[in-house]
Amino acid sequence: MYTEKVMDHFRNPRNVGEIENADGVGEVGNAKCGDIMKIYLKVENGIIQDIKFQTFGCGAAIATSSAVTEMAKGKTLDEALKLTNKMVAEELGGLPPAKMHCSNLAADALKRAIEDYKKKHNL
Amino acid sequence: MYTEKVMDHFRNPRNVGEIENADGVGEVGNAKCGDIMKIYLKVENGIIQDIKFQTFGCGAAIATSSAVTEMAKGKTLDEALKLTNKMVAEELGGLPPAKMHCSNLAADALKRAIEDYKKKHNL
Amino acid sequence: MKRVYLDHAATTPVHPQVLEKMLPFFKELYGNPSSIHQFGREVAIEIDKAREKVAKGINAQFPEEIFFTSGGTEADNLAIFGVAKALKDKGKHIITSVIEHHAVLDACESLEKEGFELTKVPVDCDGLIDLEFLKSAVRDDTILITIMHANNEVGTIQPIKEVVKIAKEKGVYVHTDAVQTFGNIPVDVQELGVDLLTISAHKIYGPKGVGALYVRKGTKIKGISYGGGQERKIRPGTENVPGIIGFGEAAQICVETLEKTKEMARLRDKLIDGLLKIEDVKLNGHRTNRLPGNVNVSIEYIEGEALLLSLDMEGIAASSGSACTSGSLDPSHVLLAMGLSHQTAHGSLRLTLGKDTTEEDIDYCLEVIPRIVDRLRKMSPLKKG
Amino acid sequence: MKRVYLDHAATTPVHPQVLEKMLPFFKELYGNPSSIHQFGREVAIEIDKAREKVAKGINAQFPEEIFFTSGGTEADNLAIFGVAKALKDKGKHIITSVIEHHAVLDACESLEKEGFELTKVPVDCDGLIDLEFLKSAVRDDTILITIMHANNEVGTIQPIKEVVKIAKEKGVYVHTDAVQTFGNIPVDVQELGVDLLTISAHKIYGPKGVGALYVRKGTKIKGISYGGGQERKIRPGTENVPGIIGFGEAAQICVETLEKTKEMARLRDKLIDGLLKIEDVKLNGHRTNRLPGNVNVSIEYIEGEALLLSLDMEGIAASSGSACTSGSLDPSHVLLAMGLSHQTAHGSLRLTLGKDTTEEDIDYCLEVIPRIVDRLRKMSPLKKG
Ligand SMILES: Cc1ncc(COP(=O)(O)O)c(C=O)c1O
Ligand SMILES: Cc1ncc(COP(=O)(O)O)c(C=O)c1O
Ligand code: FES
Ligand code: FES
Repeated sequence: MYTEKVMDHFRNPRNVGEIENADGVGEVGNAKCGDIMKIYLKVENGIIQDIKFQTFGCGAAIATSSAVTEMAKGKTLDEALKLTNKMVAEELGGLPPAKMHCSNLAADALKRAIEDYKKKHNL
Repeated sequence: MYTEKVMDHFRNPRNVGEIENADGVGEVGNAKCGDIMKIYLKVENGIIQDIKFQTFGCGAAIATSSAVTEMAKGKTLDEALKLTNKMVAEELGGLPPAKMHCSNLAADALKRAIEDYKKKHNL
Repeated sequence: MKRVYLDHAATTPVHPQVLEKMLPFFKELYGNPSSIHQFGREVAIEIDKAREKVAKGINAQFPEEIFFTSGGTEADNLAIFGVAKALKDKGKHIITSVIEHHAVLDACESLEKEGFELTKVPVDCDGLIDLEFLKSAVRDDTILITIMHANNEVGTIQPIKEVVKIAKEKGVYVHTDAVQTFGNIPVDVQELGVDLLTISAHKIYGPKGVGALYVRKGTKIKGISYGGGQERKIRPGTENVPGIIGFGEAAQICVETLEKTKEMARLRDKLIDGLLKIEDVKLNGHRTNRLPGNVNVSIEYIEGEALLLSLDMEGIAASSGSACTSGSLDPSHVLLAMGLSHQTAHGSLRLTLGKDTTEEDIDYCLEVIPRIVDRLRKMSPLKKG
Repeated sequence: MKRVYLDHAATTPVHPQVLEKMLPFFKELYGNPSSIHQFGREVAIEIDKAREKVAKGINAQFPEEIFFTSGGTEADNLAIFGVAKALKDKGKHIITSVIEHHAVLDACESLEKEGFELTKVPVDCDGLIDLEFLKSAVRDDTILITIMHANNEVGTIQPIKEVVKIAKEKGVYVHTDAVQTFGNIPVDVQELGVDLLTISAHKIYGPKGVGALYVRKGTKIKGISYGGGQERKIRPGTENVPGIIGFGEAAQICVETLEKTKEMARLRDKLIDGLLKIEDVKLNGHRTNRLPGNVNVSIEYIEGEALLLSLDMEGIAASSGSACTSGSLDPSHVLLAMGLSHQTAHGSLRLTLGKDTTEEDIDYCLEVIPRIVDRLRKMSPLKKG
């Protein structure tokens, strides 16, 4: 069963969508279930100014996507890189055991987006 | 389930007991379940004047014992010898399939009793 | 909030008349039917009446052909393992289909591990089994063909009579899982010609925890569990008395009210037509040769569990073949077997109507679902919003 | 007519509070607990609560150690076949006793036919297992010892703690069938130390058709049937929801009211003492180390079924180990194993008290039974009347 926090993020997902001409884009697929998540970044002075996500996946996948974008927004890239799947799950008040793998999508997509930004900017 | 007739014979068994100095006695044991039946005869002019039984056995065994004594009473020995297990079961309105073997006791014990009488009287 | 239950293939509410009939068997008529005293006998008589009702419901010739179990799953297992056990010296080849319920499929696969050979008949894109394949698959050592009467996910009804025709030529037993058909379309063991047939009470407005296996007289089968002499030793254990009584009643009612499924089919078609108007939505299963209550569509670019949660928030109870809901890693084996891609199977939605589903319920769905699909597609990386 | 039910070891009436608790789960809370929508989730939560209550009732550490089944028979079969399946590569020797319920004994014997070795521990004249024999019987390839907590016919309580002590030295699993003890004497899996334990709802004023197997965390076991993911795949099939809810409630109540068994034991002793006053009547089972509700006597020269029918005519519901009632050709294997002759075993009478049995009921029995015994003995060829 999902926590109230998971359901809140599912019901009112933060930062849904796409950023045109994003500074960084990260996409991951969940090998386990075939779900997909994409994260878009707008970075200024090393700080995540804007962040958006698109997710094809279960309730937990959508909620963790939403949560991770909320957690990353306003952070420096290095701070954001420290966000782990576990932290996202904790932020949501936990996930059912069968759904722990879903939380992997979120932090991984964020990481990829940051890496993409760094690569583009030769950092 | 037993028929009403079986239950009637069980409730009010006819001809229970022993005849002292009986003219013929027959005893059979049911190999299947270990039950035992004994039949006593009083014979006059080749006719069964009195008949009694004792049974260590289930409801069906007691009811068939009772029924067979009732059927045999007043019959000639030769008529009585023609009584079969099947006739006894029919007289009782039938027996449950698992209880058909019980009816074997009755006619067999009667037969033995008549044979005993015949042997004693060299018939 | 409005609550619309459209998951009747998962389970149904108990019919009030069924519950009424069950009630005395908890506190008053509580005897053990195996006991020879009055408390037991009065119950044994009622169990026999229920057996007769179930037998009549599927047109079985003898009540003794009905063996009560704890549900459809156990009846399926009993049919497969019980026949395998009885006939293993005759042959060790079993035929099933790729779209069976796990109660059949996994049981067959476990026999495969024990040295039996298993052939799985494929299906076409509508979910219909390949009869030609079946015909070629039957061998001299085939002992059982088990093919479901209708599929629980996509609702496609299988040509069981044709299966039986093929089997009878070779003297092979046929078992069919009729859990989804009984009460929804006519289920007649004489007409179908099957040797074994599974039904389950909770799918026909009876109680959960009771089912039955029909075993045609003379069919060789062995019990697969051990204990007392109940169900003629084929299925030992103190009987679920209230459950069996309720099952008998439910079987009788569902056959008497079979007419109601016509209206169900009309509403089903309305729902299907309405859903197909949404862009990139496809029907799964056969368009006409399908259970009167079954709607199953694939909605591209969105994922089943998210869809179900969203529907649930609007009070609509539905189901999906999505991997995210199944606990397994792959989406529905049925949808994959019908040729759907992982992603399309992932976005499947099953709505199953019941006898009390109203036009209003369907209208509500047709109002809510397009809105939810739109919202979720806006979140999807697969589709530009 | 007065009706006195003294067959509580066969089954019990459902407690009113238990039925009350079950009722909403037929027509209102009818969702399938596997469904992810509201209808399903609200039921899943209640199933978990029931699991907790059952776990607490036997002092299990984790609710997940409880696996619901369709009854005691299935739980016994699951324990034996499930462990055998999981450990068959470790060893193929199983130990049981000669007085087990057929759900255990016949399951073990069927394994024997499949190549397992079986040792049956004998019992003494009180029905107590021979611990020394057991000690010598344990081997390196022994994988399971299954000995019942108390016997259903004669009520003798077994020294399970001693069994566990012997088993643990060799790292062997212990299963105990506690169907007759739960609710009648304390059943505490920590205190007993067993790895697996069977209970059944209908023996504790719960509904028929539901039982449970306790499996201590870490114990290796495999499911023996196939289907959905219910009960963590150890026992698939849609849950008997109302049954499980009722079981939870019954488990809680029976533990809370365990005190009542003291009065039961007093009435039991009164009944035993009264019956032993009849000539040629002997107690079967241990005089003190016995279930609080169990009375079992052998009445020489008369046969059990005839006795039961006669008692039934006077409204008394009882049971017997007579061959004539068992459907098999031999009288009770338990009584024979305790050294009774066929004939004596044949004339056994079991009266099992319940929580609502009154002094009046016992007095009635003590008035009726001597009269019936007298009448039947007058018919007996074995005893001069
Ligand atoms: C086709 C089919 N077979 C078997 C089953 C299992 O029945 P039950 O839930 O009664 O065990 C179901 C339902 O879950 C089903 O739809
Ligand atoms: C000791 C024992 N084990 C197992 C069982 C079987 O339980 P159930 O009737 O719930 O299948 C019984 C009762 O019949 C019993 O007394
Ligand atoms: S991301 Fe696929 S199950 Fe959650
Ligand atoms: S005579 Fe023994 S069972 Fe009837």
